[in-house]
Amino acid sequence: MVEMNMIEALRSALDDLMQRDPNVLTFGEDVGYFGGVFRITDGLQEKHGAHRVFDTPLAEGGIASMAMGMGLNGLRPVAEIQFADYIFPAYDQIVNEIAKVRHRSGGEFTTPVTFRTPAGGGIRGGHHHSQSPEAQFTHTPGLKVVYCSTPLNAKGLLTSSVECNDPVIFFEPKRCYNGPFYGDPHKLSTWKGHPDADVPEGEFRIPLEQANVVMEGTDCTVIAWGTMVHICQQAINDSGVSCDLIDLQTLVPWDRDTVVSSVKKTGRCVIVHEAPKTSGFGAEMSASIQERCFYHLESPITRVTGWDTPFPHTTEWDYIPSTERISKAIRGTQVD
Amino acid sequence: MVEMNMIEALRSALDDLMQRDPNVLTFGEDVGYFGGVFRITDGLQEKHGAHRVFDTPLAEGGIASMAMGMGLNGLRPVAEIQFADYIFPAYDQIVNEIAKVRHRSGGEFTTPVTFRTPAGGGIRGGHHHSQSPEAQFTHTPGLKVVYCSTPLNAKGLLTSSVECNDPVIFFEPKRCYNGPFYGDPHKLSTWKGHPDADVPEGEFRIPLEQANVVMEGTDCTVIAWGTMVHICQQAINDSGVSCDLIDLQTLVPWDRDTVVSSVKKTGRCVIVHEAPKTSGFGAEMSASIQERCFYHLESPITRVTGWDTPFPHTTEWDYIPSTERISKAIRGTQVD
Amino acid sequence: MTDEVPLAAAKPFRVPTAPCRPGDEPSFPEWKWTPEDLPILPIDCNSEETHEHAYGLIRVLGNDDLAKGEWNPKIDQDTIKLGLEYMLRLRIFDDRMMKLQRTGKLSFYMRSFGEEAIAIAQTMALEQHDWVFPSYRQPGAQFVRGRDMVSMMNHCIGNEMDNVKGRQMPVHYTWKEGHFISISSPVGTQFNQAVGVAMASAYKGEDQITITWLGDGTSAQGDYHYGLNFASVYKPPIILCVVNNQFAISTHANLATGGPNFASRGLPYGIPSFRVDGNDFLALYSITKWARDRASAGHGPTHIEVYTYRAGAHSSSDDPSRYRPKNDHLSWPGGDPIDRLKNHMIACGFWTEEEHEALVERIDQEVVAAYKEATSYGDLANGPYPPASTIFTEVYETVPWHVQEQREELGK
Amino acid sequence: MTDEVPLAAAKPFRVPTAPCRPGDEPSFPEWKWTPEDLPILPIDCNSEETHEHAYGLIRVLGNDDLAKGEWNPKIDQDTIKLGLEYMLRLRIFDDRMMKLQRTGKLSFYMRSFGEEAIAIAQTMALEQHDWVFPSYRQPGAQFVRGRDMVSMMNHCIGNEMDNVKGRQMPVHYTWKEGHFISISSPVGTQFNQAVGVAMASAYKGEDQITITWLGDGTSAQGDYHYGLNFASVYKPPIILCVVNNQFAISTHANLATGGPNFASRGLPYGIPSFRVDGNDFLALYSITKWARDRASAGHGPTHIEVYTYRAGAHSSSDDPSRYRPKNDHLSWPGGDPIDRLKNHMIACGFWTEEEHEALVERIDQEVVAAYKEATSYGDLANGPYPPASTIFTEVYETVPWHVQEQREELGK
Ligand SMILES: Cc1ncc(C[n+]2csc(CCOP(=O)(O)OP(=O)(O)O)c2C)c(N)n1
Ligand SMILES: Cc1ncc(C[n+]2csc(CCOP(=O)(O)OP(=O)(O)O)c2C)c(N)n1
Ligand SMILES: [Mg+2]
Ligand SMILES: [Mg+2]
Repeated sequence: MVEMNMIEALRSALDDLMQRDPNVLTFGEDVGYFGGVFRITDGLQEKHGAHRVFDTPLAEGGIASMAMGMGLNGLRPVAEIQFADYIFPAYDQIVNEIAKVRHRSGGEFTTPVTFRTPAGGGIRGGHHHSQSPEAQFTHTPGLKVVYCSTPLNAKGLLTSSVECNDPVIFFEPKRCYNGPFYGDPHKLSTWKGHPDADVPEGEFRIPLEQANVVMEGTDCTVIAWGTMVHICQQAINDSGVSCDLIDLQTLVPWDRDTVVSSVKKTGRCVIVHEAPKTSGFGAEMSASIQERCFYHLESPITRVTGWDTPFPHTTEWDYIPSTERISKAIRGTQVD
Repeated sequence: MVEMNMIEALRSALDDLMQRDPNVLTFGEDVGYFGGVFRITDGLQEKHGAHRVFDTPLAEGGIASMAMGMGLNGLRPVAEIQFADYIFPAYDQIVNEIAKVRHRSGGEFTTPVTFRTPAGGGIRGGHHHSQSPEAQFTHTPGLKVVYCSTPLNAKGLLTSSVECNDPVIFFEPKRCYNGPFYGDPHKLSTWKGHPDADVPEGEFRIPLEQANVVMEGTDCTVIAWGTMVHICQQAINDSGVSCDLIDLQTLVPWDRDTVVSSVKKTGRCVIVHEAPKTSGFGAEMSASIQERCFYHLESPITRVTGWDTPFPHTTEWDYIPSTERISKAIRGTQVD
Repeated sequence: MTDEVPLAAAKPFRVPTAPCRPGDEPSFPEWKWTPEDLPILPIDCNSEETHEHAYGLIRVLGNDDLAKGEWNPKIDQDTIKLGLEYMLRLRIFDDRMMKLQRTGKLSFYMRSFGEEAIAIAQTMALEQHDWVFPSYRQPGAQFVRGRDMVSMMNHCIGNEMDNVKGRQMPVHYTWKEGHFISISSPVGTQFNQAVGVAMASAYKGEDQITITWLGDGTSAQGDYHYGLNFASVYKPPIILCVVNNQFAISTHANLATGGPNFASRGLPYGIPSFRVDGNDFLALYSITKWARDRASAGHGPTHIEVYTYRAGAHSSSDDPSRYRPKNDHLSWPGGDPIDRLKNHMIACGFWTEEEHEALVERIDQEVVAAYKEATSYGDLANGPYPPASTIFTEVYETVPWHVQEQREELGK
Repeated sequence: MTDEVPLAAAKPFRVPTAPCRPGDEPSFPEWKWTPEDLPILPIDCNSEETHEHAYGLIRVLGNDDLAKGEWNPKIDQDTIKLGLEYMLRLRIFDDRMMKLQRTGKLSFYMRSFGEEAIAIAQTMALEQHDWVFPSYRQPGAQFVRGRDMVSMMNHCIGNEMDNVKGRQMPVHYTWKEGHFISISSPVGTQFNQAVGVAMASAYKGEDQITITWLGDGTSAQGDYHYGLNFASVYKPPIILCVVNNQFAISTHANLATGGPNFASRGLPYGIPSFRVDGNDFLALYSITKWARDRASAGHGPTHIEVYTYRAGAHSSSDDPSRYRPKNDHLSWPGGDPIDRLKNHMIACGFWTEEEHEALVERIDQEVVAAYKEATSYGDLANGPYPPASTIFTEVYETVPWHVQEQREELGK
């Protein structure tokens, strides 16, 4: 075990994957010589060569379609989209092509592409460097959607994503690259000393489709992913309510058993995400949980989310779900 | 009043809008001389001239960005996307650009573009001529999302959409262009004699953000849009349960008062859509209704939807929600 | 600062029109190319050296039906006979499938009518293991690679024997064994995917090139630019073709671009670019063989505009009489690809009208036998279809719990 | 049919490299253009006539600092002085804003360093009411149109006086009164939007042209193709510019395309295409005025590659010492745009070092005064910010119920 921040953990996953499988390649804007604007691929070109780690033209649609073709022909490409906000020029290739090719070809062709992309707010990125577009991929059958939150699960989940024979959209909470974020922009912390910063060096997997129960409690189930996991941890402490905190990790297919049994136990549920509320993935979680746990629910399932507005710049701390809003919602589930 | 099918009603709306407002233009693939592959713009180029009704290059991303620019500079463009499945190359322009320009420019710039696009299945179109991608737009603040279901509301809603100063994604259920569809592919009907085929000739609006209560009942609220409205009508009759049937018409912003008061009255709710279940707009409706009506609910809110798979070709009748599945779900809400 | 803007002297923007509409007399005055026009080039040439090839037209079959010029591929008679047979087979197959469509046995169909030479000559110029990444107008490649007609028909019907399990519309063939990649409806998406396929072959060190096509209309998509540009940067072994049949459904190529032609688009990407007569089997074979040799030797991509004319309707859903003169294709100076090759063979003395008729007869019988067999496995009007359970499999490698729940809900 | 594929003789695909990296000596051997190279052209010329202009370089300021050649715009001294003042203002403004960024008063900044001439000369060559549709590297156009510096700074800070209400990152200016369209972060999206803007002007019969820019890196986006192609088809009054500053963050233009240059890209779209020295104020002015006259007379679009060198970091988040030699821009044969214009003015005898110093001094004081005023309205480190309620307004024309509910939930 070595202490790593999330950047190092992701790099370590890629390094390990490339070492073990010559069919793993990685590319994207500024990914090659420079090592990526967030430094994830730093040093990998020098180590694995320019044919395995390289820069691409600035065209996400081109990156995605090239990756798809490589996947069709036996490679296992890992494409970086520099910011999740810039994945939309690739949206057609991802939802109409990459997601559907296994089904439409009767299983003859598959393309195990992984898209890594930094998502979420908290770095004063404004409208177009802050979005969390996970829900826009969860509606597309054929894609798996993964969201890491710590160095440990960043490495473990990325390894499983790349090794998975289905295409995966892998979101990285950029606010947490250098440390967990507990909701107070004036108190930034690093990963130093955090239990989930201890990461195995070589081969290491965390299975997809499994949630991680971060905290255990009795009176409310809090479900989150990405940066929100840490903010929820703080908010649960602030609330004084005994909660299960579930880090969903894989959004599609999500971990039904862990979620349903927790909500049946607690009878209450709060779902938290950064993306806008309307049609966010919280809607799916709420609807599904309600369908499965209706007779166990003591109070309405509540969502605490980003607002149904574009992501603002100077006022971003009024946009991102705060510990106050979350703990208020948790306490709100306790009165009925 | 004149009897029109949905194609004629949409054409009539465009014709009327162009007659009244010189800033209304319409364009898209095959829209000009030919009048569109679904004939919606037939005759409009001849009548209004090639600078107002014209063909475009085959590039949805180009159509959307050109439309945005026209909207920024005072026009009111209506762009046709030939099939909703082909809107994804324009997704970046729609969700990152068109939706956000009012907010990001502090209100200085706006672009009142309307995208019309035929959606949904039932014409043996397979993976890529059958999708209902409405949910993928409902998650984007700044967009309004409208789905018509009859000639009458096609004309009324399209008129309001084009006149609206916000961008609108306007879905047309292509299965219903020539007649309502009650779920049996062997019994196709035309609009002849249908009460909602009587459409006013000139200026005619149905306000956005208002649902239409198609049937009134006491024991269950059924919510649908597009083709599903007609299938639900049949399914309700088959079920023998007294239902409110709500045609949502505008999905964002949806008609809270109509929906919430109905569910509070009936205590039960079934939501029906063609799109895949996971993160479909039914999830948002279910989550929102649960939040607002929790203490009135007698049984779980149920969703009847397309499967979480690509849309198949020969087996499409096993994909599209059938009257059997819907009436079973309605009856299912009655036992608790 | 004022918001008042003066009125322009200029006209509004231009809206191009098609050269002729129903009732007009079609004419093609720009056609004046001969097989002697263009020199052959070394396979390691650069894009500038292809300037005249991008603006001219590579032809081999002259107006006198003889093969000539530097691009004459000089292929043997058996190969030429085979080419003719494949083209005839495709045309007869198409006609039969249209009939099945009209009787409801298929939902939809698209013919290659007038464009049969393209995929067939080009695929014949490649190696068996090269990757073919087509649009819906290049099904003919499958005949070259030896696909069984019954299997193709089963797909078009979408019956129980369809290798893609009734999931796709007709003509969306998939055939991995033949190195023929699955056809997708959204136009143009294959173009840069094909670049990725070619890069993977190169990465693995395999002598395997990739060919892909898209249409004149489709060249307006971003994917066309991605394909040219990624190929321009990485120089993988690929042949990038634009089939300019001058129509995108009803939309004339004048509305696909305001530029002079499509071939020249490749030049500023530094990709050698050629325009070839799409109804000239030998010219197509020749330039494709050249491009394969180039790619295989490591000199990178080639861009080809295949200049032709869509002789038929866009698809079974289309009625071209609404937007273009009846039988306009009969005026196309490039003629018919099958007639031209046949006439060449007769002119060279290794083919006769009698042999031709006998061949047509034989293929017709084979096609009839094939469709009888295929429809015996089910047709769209009467079934049986693939079981409903095929909806749920192969969405993912294994069926996840939520899809499994839904399958159980359907209960079929 | 076999799945076995032979091994290739060829190498894998090519991965281009940058011409120099940290520690290397930068050199630019391809620079050998002079102001006498290229003839002026009639404004109704066609794209073929611009072939040499697309592959050459339009220059006006010679190595001896004198204006010469057919493209010399012969503008009056006052206009030139104004151009120098705007460029100096932009550079001093940028430097000041970088300092504010370093002290946390702004979140982020992007300079136009080395590229000041571009937006300024080009906007000066237009009419006041023409539409400017920039990327983040053309804020200079605002000085030409007379925007108040305090207002620009308020935006960059995102304070209460920001006209876009703190919603956007710094440098994402919006200024409708100045016909300056809102800058958006996703690169390239403006390119074909600008074509739509130009079409609307033409449709309304207004003598108003549109200019837009994107970068060498960004030219790889589909939007670049859409912009060129829609302009090619509809021929609206537009000027489409690619600013080739040879870098996209760390990525050298060798990875943006494998083609010979960017200007020539426009030729196969039938759009007259030019390459211009981006550090030569007079050359930029000249070609832009020419393109405006062309557009205004109804002859349609012009495509321009502006050839320059990114002198600074990509943005305040970037550290170019990791990927390119230190001070490489000092070796750029195009020099510095401000120095070149200043030297020209001195050489022509209507400017002196003393006047120059006095001007710098005056602007510096104005910029200092402006930033003091702007920060007095709040800065990012200390606030005040726009009220949180601004999150919820102008999402739609009116606030819908669900957004209103959320605003109430926030309770601010
Ligand atoms: C992205 C997308 N947009 C629209 C369509 C509908 N469509 C199918 S074929 C076609 C025309 C294609 O024309 P062209 O590229 O010239 O090919 P051709 O049919 O002539 O072979 C159109 C518009 C589609 N399939 N995909
Ligand atoms: C769609 C999109 N992808 C990625 C980015 C991140 N990004 C911002 S600027 C930039 C480089 C742009 O380079 P270029 O077009 O050459 O313009 P320059 O910065 O040199 O002026 C990148 C990759 C973005 N803003 N938008
Ligand atoms: Mg075509
Ligand atoms: Mg650049």
